[in-house]
Amino acid sequence: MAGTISLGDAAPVTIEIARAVIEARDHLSEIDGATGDGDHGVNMAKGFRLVVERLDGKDFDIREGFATIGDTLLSDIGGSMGPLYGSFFTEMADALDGKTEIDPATLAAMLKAGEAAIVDLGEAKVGDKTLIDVLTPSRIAVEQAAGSGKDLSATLAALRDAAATGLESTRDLVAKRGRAARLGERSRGVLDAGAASCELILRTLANGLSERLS
Amino acid sequence: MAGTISLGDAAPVTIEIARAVIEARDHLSEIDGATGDGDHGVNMAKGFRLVVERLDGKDFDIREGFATIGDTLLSDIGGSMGPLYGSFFTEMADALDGKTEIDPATLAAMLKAGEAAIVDLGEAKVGDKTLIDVLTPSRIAVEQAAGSGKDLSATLAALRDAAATGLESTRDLVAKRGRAARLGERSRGVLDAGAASCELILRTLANGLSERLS
Amino acid sequence: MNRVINDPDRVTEDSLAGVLAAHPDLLAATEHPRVLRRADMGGTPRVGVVTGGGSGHEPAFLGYVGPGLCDAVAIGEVFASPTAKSFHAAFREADQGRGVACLYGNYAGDNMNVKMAVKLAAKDGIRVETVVANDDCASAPPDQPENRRGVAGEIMMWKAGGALSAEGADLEQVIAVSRKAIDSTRSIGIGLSACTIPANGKPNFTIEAGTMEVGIGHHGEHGIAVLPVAPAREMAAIMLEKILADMEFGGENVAVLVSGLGATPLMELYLLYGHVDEMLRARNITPTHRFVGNYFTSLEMMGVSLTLTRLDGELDRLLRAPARSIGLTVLGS
Amino acid sequence: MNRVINDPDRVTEDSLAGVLAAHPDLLAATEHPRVLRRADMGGTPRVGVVTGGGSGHEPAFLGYVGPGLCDAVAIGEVFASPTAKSFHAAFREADQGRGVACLYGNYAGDNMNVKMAVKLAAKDGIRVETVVANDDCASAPPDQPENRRGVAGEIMMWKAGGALSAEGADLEQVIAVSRKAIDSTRSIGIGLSACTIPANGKPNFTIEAGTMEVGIGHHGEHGIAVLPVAPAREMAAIMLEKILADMEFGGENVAVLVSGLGATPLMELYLLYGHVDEMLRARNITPTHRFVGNYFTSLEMMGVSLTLTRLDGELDRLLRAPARSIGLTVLGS
Ligand SMILES: Nc1ncnc2c1ncn2[C@@H]1O[C@H](COP(=O)(O)OP(=O)(O)O)[C@@H](O)[C@H]1O
Ligand SMILES: Nc1ncnc2c1ncn2[C@@H]1O[C@H](COP(=O)(O)OP(=O)(O)O)[C@@H](O)[C@H]1O
Ligand SMILES: [Mg+2]
Ligand SMILES: [Mg+2]
Ligand SMILES: [Mg+2]
Ligand SMILES: [Mg+2]
Repeated sequence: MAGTISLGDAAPVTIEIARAVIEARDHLSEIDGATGDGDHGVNMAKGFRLVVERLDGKDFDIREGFATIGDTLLSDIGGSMGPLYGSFFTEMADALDGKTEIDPATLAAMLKAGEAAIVDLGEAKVGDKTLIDVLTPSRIAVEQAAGSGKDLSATLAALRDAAATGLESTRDLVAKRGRAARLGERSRGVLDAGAASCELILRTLANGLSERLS
Repeated sequence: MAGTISLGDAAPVTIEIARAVIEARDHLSEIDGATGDGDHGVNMAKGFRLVVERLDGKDFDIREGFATIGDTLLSDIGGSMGPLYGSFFTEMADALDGKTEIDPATLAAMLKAGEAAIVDLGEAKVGDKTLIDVLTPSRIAVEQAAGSGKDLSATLAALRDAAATGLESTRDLVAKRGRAARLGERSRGVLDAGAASCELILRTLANGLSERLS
Repeated sequence: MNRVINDPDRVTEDSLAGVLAAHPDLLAATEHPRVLRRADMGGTPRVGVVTGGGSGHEPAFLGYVGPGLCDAVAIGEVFASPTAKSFHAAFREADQGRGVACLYGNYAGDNMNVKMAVKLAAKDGIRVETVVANDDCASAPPDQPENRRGVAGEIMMWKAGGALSAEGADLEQVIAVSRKAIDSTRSIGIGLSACTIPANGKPNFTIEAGTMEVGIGHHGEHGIAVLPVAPAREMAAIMLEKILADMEFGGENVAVLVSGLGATPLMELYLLYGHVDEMLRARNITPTHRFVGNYFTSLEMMGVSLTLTRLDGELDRLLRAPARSIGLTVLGS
Repeated sequence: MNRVINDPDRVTEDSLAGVLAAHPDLLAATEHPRVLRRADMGGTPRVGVVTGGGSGHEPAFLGYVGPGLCDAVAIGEVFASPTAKSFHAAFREADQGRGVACLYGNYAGDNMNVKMAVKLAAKDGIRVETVVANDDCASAPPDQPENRRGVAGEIMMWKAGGALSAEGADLEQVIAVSRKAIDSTRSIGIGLSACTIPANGKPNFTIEAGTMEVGIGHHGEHGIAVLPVAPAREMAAIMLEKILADMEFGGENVAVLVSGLGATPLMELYLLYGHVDEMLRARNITPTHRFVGNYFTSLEMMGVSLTLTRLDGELDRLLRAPARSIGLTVLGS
């Protein structure tokens, strides 16, 4: 069926996400440098390099891949990103429990569970200039697409668009969370680092799944 | 008599020397920076500023002026320059004891006493790339001028020339004394800082006395 | 980048090896590579005192582990919170059956990781209570204490909490006095040059030559004002003004801590202290405990921080109590 | 120049005011503004121990005045020897009728000023003997010990001499053990960035980015080689190689001191120490005394120095003896 993709087929997307983050290391740190402490790319890349090492030569599906990302970030990466993205991937993996394939509804459930974990821990709201400004609209877009009967391809396109729009929305915001918060008005005018990594992760996920859909 | 100058008339030369050193502060430090630790001008200027303060509004002749320089450098300026130049000026002042005026022989005696004190303390020889490379040839030139019956004006000209030649001679030398010594061959090619200040002091002394001769 | 490192991504682990080699009498490794504990925990069971935070602030945090101070420390990457797993392991190392006081600084990452670690410890049956330091009065307005960061003032919290634990107090008491210590403490920093996280290889912020960032954060976070570099006398006045406006300090004794941020020469820290001391005495405030040095740094940042703690009899006693660690040794009196 | 100072020509005096305000229990002013002495000289008359040197190396030199270390210190301008008058005044402060050991570093200015001061003290009837430290084995070849400078190894000399004086030994003995300490000590530094004397306002030498000056002097004097910046592991090997080639260290115990030159983060000093420790043990040399920190600096220079002292039973005992000062506190054991 063209509207879904099996967990096994989706496995390489795990590695694609990891590689995308590792490649964006300096870029993400630079964005963080503008308003935070300039280590976002470093932290993220260190975590995802461990993920690549751990999955190397292993046989796994995307559920196990995401569980490994979650575990690795939670256990080995501190900062805010360890718990936030660690819980995010752990919850997305848990949402795949008992599933054999990803369809629009499953994707929506994954994002909803991941988002809930991040909000529970970090208590950020849309407009606080965090990764939530990417994640929440993306989750909503996927829910709406799934709810209105769009197929997986269209749903993934909606995810990609919402993430990009969400990222761009952080430019005009004043930071309310994290290290950037102390900047106040001076944080306006630049993107948020966590939002940038979140958009990258969601875009790579969307592209990776789309590619394997044909 | 046109060939001498009274100790009283020579008094302002004390201040002229001090001002010349203070003005050359950054220049002397820069030369020292090339081979030493870059503080020669700072140390010297600090000392001579104190001299100006101490002599301000006072009535003094050049013997008292030089004694004040000697005292101030010895008591308030450390480094190598405090003892070296301090003893130098103290001994020059002592050489004026009982004199009322400076003639070529007196000038020779002053420089001889001052040089002896510096050699006694610092044990530097001509060719070691120190202020001795200016002072010793200058003293010899003055002795020869005085010995061959030259008048004070010609003697001062000889002093000025010998000091300038001595300074220039340090450019091609390898430092054997002071901080620059550890540079070895790398100290060749630049002037020595102490030689530069010594030439400045002797030149200002020669010019100051010459001016007051007419 | 001219630095004393090997692989820039491994400075934290590489540095820990040296710490352990240098101080076997003071610090011991644990099963968790990012957790150190006191080499000798002492005889009688006490309330465990734990701290933790990112690397790059040395001697904080690991330099405040030792008798009379903390029992275990969780160590993060440079400028990043330790993991929940590390905090959890530190709780286990420190626990002696009387509960654990986790005394840490208010940063998003640390808050989340501590929160998760406390839950994990609860499953082990270890009771952990927390105090989160927020002494940096430049990091948020007075009505937003929850947004204020912990900086060098944490040392006062560790000293008070560690000393009370050594006296045999229970967890509630240790928590209460640690909270009192940090609530009685205000800090502010001035940054004069940026620092470079080795893994980044270049400074992640800039301070223009001739300007100073008043109220800079411990990771180079922007402060409350960028001003032309002022004489030390004025720097002292600016910092003191801000602290004294933030909290009542009336005629009592205080502890004063002047810490370099990394690159500022010690002679300049003393120079600044001289002005602070004079200005305090002019206001009838007596600095009875005086700390001047590199107590809480930010890699090789040029700059200085000032911390003031208002002392009552109890805090005064606890600050005087003996302590031994890399960062702070008090002989006791 | 982004620094914590007022008038750049007055940093030394301004800083001393802060030192005295911060440590009234440890240090006292004297009649001479550039001389400090121990606040409490102890009861029984001992041999006085004096040191002195330029400012900008803090905690050296004044940071090593205190019980078990030096009794008085003469303080010079930044990077310049104290005056003869200052050394003389320090001798008078330290003398308790049993003579004075002047333990200082081999620099032209210091030599001259000490020489003059010793003569002045002789006129007062005070006997002064001197030991001039020359532990910097990069500053001249082995056959020119008279041209070698004193650097961080001076701390070992002060510790040994101060401890023996505290034991009640006479002047000859204090001098002999101080000389033994420095003769058993070798140091070498690596510079990674220049420093700026405040009165100059700009660096007086340069170290290109990406290069390191091996064997740099404590005032930025050129070293023995300019090399591309190496990993810390190699820096440790280069420094150790040079020291071990200069003096026999066979299978004994040693004291190791890793000092930052000012701006190098403490975590990097520990990182380097880890390598040194490992390399020494691989050669059957055991580091029984380990010091890691900013013990002897050069303003805000980036870089590190390594000092090794070969220990016999006496030096080992003296290094263990209790001492208290700004720069070094030993609890005793
Ligand atoms: N409470 C929060 N909830 C969600 N995201 C947050 C929160 N606090 C911070 N962030 C995100 O974290 C990013 C910074 O991450 P990072 O630089 O890795 O950690 P740190 O701030 O500890 O240095 C910010 O750009 C922001 O998007
Ligand atoms: N032994 C010596 N005899 C004579 N002059 C010396 C001697 N040692 C050094 N000098 C002079 O001192 C100068 C450096 O002076 P200065 O920079 O003020 O002192 P320091 O070397 O202590 O920093 C050198 O350029 C040299 O001319
Ligand atoms: Mg960050
Ligand atoms: Mg010099
Ligand atoms: Mg961070
Ligand atoms: Mg000098």
